[in-house]
Amino acid sequence: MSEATLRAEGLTKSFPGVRALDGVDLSLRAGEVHVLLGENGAGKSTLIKILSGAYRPDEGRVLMDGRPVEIRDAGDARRLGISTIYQEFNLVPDLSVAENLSLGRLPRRFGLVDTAAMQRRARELLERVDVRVDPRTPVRRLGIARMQMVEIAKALSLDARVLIMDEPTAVLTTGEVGKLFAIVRRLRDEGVAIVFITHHLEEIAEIGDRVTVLRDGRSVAEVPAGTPQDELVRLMVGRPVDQQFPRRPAELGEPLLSVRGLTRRGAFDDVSFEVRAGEVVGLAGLVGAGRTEVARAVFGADRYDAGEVFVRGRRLPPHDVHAAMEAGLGLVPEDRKGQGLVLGAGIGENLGLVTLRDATRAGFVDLKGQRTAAARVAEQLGIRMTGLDQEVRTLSGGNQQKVVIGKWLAAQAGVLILDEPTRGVDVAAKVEIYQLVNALTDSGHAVLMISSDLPEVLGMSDRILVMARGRLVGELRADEATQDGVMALAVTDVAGSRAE
Amino acid sequence: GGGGGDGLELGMSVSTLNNPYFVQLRDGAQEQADKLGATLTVTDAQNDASQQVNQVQNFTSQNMKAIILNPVDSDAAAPAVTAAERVNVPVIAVDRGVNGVEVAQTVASDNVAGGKLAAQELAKQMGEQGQAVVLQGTPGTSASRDRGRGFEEGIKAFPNIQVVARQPADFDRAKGLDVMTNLLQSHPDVTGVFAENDEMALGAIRALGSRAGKQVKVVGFDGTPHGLTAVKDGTLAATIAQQPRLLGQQAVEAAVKLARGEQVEKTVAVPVKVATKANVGEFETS
Amino acid sequence: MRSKQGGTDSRSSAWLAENGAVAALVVLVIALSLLSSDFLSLTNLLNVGVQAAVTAILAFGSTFVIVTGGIDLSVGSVAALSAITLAWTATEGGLPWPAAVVLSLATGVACGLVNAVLIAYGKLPPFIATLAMLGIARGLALVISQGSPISMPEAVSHLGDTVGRFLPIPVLVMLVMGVVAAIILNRTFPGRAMYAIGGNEEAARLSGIKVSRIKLITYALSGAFAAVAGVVLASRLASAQPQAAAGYELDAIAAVVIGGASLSGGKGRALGTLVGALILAVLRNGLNLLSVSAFWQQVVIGVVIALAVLVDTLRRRGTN
Amino acid sequence: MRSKQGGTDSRSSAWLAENGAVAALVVLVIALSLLSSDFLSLTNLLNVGVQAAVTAILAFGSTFVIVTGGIDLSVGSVAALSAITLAWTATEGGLPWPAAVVLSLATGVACGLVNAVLIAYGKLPPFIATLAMLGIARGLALVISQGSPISMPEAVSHLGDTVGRFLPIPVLVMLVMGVVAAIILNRTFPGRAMYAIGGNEEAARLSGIKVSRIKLITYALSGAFAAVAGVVLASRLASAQPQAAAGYELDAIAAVVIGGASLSGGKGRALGTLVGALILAVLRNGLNLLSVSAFWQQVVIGVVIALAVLVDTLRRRGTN
Ligand SMILES: Nc1ncnc2c1ncn2[C@@H]1O[C@H](COP(=O)(O)OP(=O)(O)OP(=O)(O)O)[C@@H](O)[C@H]1O
Ligand SMILES: Nc1ncnc2c1ncn2[C@@H]1O[C@H](COP(=O)(O)OP(=O)(O)OP(=O)(O)O)[C@@H](O)[C@H]1O
Ligand SMILES: [Mg+2]
Ligand SMILES: [Mg+2]
Repeated sequence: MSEATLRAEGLTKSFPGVRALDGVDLSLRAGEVHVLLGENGAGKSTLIKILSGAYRPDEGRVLMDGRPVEIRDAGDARRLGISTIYQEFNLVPDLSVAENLSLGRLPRRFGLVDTAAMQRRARELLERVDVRVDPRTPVRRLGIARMQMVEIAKALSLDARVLIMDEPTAVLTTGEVGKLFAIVRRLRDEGVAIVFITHHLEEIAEIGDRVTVLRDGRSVAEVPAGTPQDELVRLMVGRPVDQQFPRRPAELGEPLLSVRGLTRRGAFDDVSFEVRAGEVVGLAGLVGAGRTEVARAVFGADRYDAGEVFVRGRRLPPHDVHAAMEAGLGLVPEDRKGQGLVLGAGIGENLGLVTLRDATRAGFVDLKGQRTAAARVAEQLGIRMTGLDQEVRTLSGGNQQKVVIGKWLAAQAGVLILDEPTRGVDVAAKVEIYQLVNALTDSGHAVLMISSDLPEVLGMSDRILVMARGRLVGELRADEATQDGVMALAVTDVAGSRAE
Repeated sequence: GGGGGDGLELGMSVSTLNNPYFVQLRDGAQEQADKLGATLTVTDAQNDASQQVNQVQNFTSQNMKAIILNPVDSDAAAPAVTAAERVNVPVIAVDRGVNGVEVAQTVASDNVAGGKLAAQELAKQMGEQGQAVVLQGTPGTSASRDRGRGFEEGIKAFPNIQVVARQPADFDRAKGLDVMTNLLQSHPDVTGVFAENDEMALGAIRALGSRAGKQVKVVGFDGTPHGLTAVKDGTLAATIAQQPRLLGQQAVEAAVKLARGEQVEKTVAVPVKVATKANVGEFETS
Repeated sequence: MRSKQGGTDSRSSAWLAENGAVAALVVLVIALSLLSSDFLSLTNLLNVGVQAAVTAILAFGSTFVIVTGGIDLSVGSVAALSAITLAWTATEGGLPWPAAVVLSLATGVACGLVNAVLIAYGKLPPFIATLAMLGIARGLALVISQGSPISMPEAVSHLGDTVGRFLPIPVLVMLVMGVVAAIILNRTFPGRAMYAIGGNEEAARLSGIKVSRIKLITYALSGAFAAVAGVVLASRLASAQPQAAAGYELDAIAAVVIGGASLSGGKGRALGTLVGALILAVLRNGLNLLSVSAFWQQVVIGVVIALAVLVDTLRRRGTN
Repeated sequence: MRSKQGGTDSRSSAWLAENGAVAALVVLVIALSLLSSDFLSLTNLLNVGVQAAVTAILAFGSTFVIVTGGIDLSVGSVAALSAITLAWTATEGGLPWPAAVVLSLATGVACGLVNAVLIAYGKLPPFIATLAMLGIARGLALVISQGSPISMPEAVSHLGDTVGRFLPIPVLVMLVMGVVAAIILNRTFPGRAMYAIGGNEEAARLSGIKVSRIKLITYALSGAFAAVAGVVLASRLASAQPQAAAGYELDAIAAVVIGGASLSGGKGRALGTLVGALILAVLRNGLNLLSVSAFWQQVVIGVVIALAVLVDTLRRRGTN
């Protein structure tokens, strides 16, 4: 193949207490999809942030078309034709979709912003990624999946020569992933060089050409995308991981959580289900099916118009998180930055948040006990950190996710609702989390798991509920469920069930 | 009503009520209005010249028959007066004059003259020699300017008195205490203090402790009740009493006359007096 | 919930929802015209306009800053310094008045730029940087003026007059500055960038917005608006005062927040700010007309401000 | 980079990094002791302590609020109202002084609770709710006192004295309140919850923290601390003044922010706040000792505050 479009040589980057990158090389050709693979905290995001001008490297250089270039900020990257989708959303919540799509490059006429042109451009872009949303909607109102699609559309709008995507599929369901891959293939065929980061190994063979594996901030291998998954995992983790879904069905007991006729107009309608002790119930559906809304309403985070929630037969007052927690409910929210973490606080602090109340005697918090518990959870989940006092903000995405899950593990909730629990988590840690789910059900707890990762839902659930347009449209037993079966239900058109 | 001011509506804009002196000014005016049977509306400009202009404008909208203005600032009050006189509402300036336009009457005691008196009294009590410090009011306010100027002019006559420090304490008792405490560190030998109002003087006295009135003489300004009490107790050497109640009374009297179309004097000077332990009984302390 | 029918109806209600303070203003005006017969006259309403002008102009400038998630405590002092600069250069300095006006605006802009440099490059919290400037500008105003008011040049003083028989120039200036602020915020690149920075500074930076440069523009605009406010104030008083506009920063910020902005940034509109400033002015005017006793006025103002914003937030919660 | 060797060294430097304002304070103290021979005496340093006390106590209370991401503009007014309440009930009301003290603290707490109810349940922005309270409390103080100072009961006035020959009670009270604030912030459930709320209110709520209840506690504490500050101030003056502590809210907030807190919440420590308050007091004391002219003082204070925080942020950037 031809000369590399972009080459990174010997990139090194340190943060206080950690060397995130240690002499990493990467070469990227026009017309290829280059997959970056590595455990959580291996340095993938740091690498691409250097390429996009968000960070400056301590050492090393970047060449484009064989010439060294300086990428000091996002503007430089853009001029060089490098466009980036970051792992964390970079959208302004209160601005409209259209404006976010043109952020930093608003079309102007006579010095003033040309709103009409901006809307037109937004419509075209949204069309390209096949997302139906009014460009005037504030981004805040979109669900996480559609925000991701807006991010993708924004990156495409640059017509870049190099397109970098940091875990774009982490929050997408199968349908969107398909759309995205079609776009990626088209761009690749047009000669765009693409960097693609994912923790879904099956996607690598489907979309990738070459794979660079990072471990502990070093590039340890460059292999073709066809490399068997077991081999990729070994390269990445340094040891083989049995990545079968290790669901170990437990003995079923009493219904712990029952939801009856739960309704919120415009979001979900007449949702009823039960989760029994020892059971893992999966909740599947397309993006925007209303799963997150149902979960939040059950947990008392949001209001609902009608219906009832019972835990161990006792009715929960609506819209009261504290009461729900007292009754034994727990929720790992889908939006870790917005709802799950205190980003400016330490890891220990975050891990102890849910148990803070219980660790209080006569008003005083047992800080030592809190720290010991936090250290244990961090160890169990393999959180990669410099210490319990490291700010969560500075953790890698996957490690942040582990903290969100970890704080609920420490709380020992009777019924744990997991909303996209393994989003951005590497294969080895996923298996850890599945084992923890097994341990929970073994000891008589129950789990309600929402996931857009169909194999995960199929692999880990005892029973699968499918939602479409705010309604429960079907229920499948684990042994009878297939991907096609779930998808067929998920696209059911429940006429008029949702005000649009 | 005995004075024949029945039902007359009068407006009064006071520069600030965050200061006992002006509270007394208002009280004097209110008493007189009650006595004459006039209705007096008092507003507080909170030491803000433009808010005062607003208040005068609002009085004219209310068809007040006369307006008593206690200017925040003599220069900045002119537009307010112009606005009132355009609709033929007479304006009486009280405590401070108005520069640049003519008002129907100015009832004032002279701050500059008061400052001079303060210098003379302080010098006398200090035995015409030694070190003195000045506690200044809020920088840039006319009261601070005029009293300070009068004091400087007055103190020049005493070559053996040295003013070793001038520091602002914003007319505030707590700040007077802190600033005086600090000045005593760098100037332990001061024997005289001039404070541009009684509040700061009372703060300075707290700072001086037992030395106040004995080794160190403090002269204040305003003659507020607490100031006069301190004079009686001997901790405050003297205060320049301005008789704020009298100022208020005079102003209302003139306002009622003007509202009834009678003529009044252009200026009424309410004398400033030095209140010392010897004569403090002459001043009302309530 | 959004519905597709009822275009105008839902539009006007959406408009109200976004400019909620309007409702509070309307209630206040109705209440006052019932309580005081003097309130609803043309002259009085124009007075209210004039009395709102200085706060409103300062508040327009503060709107830029608050939209970016910052705060500007120095606006009152900068207004005083700019006015003193004008008066001093025109009288003592002997400059022709147009040059003095330009110099006065330049002073405001310079103060804003110093704020911005401290914030954008020195990484000072805006609260501290502008608190420092609050002292510095006020001090310089005192130093230049030696603590005494300075007469404004005749020509500039006419800014305090009326055009024709009625229309007070301060009201005109306020409206013009409001339109300028609205256009900058809604239609220009720096304006939109301010919203982006206030909403998510990191996203703005990664989208190629030069955050530091936009902050320079933001605080410079705030300084320029403060200078205009200072000149209008001094013109009304025919004299530039070193102590002018002391404490106005809180009023300006209050007007912006009453107008619907959030101190955490990303929200705020010029129209809302105008309404906020009018609410404050109407309130003070009304209390004067009703002859509320001086000591009670502060209490009543506090209660009414709280109620006005409360009405707004409760109504908003009702619709959502 | 942090290294594993050099335990004490890296610990003390980490401590400095977290309490950066200490460095600024040290520089200031050294500079002043070089400039003025009177500065570094025991009496003068105790004076500085006394002069810092009121601001520091107010600022401790504001620390709670700022940690939750709020702001409390009413502390100065609440301090005045509480002191007036004490003096008035003890003199006019004829209450025994201990009862008057309790009533005064209750007044502070009540003001704080009103703030909190408006903020937590009325969803008012803290800026507006506490701005309203700023006016209301000041107005009530004026109404109760009829605008004139009221003498403090003799017994309470001793709070302004010294214990033994040297130690001023205001300094003692300041230290005690500081320790109380530090313990609440670091070791109690409400304190830890304040940090969580300031860091991410939604995450705190979803972790089962009753956000509204914690806010009630937060603002009530701020009110209680303001009441203590008001009583200390009035004791020093032997008289409660309706206009006391006007404008102190900005000083209090400045002390908190200089001490390393962020107005966006989630950060702040009692020790930092103490250092911030000391910086302000040292600065004012030094300017008096150096006899800086009145007009220049504000300029110098502004410049030094900016420099102090600048030194801190630049140093912090250096280490990262
Ligand atoms: N701003 C920062 N300050 C300190 N440490 C940081 C910072 N950013 C990243 N790190 C550290 O650098 C390391 C690499 O992080 P990076 O985000 O590149 O990982 P990643 O490979 O993208 O992981 P993931 O799969 O979880 O997204 C991690 O240990 C992380 O904690
Ligand atoms: N077609 C739609 N029209 C209007 N609003 C929608 C639509 N689809 C989703 N939403 C809104 O988007 C948000 C929910 O999106 P979200 O994608 O989080 O739902 P979900 O069922 O939890 O899906 P997922 O868990 O896959 O993200 C809600 O605010 C919902 O009202
Ligand atoms: Mg990453
Ligand atoms: Mg969801």
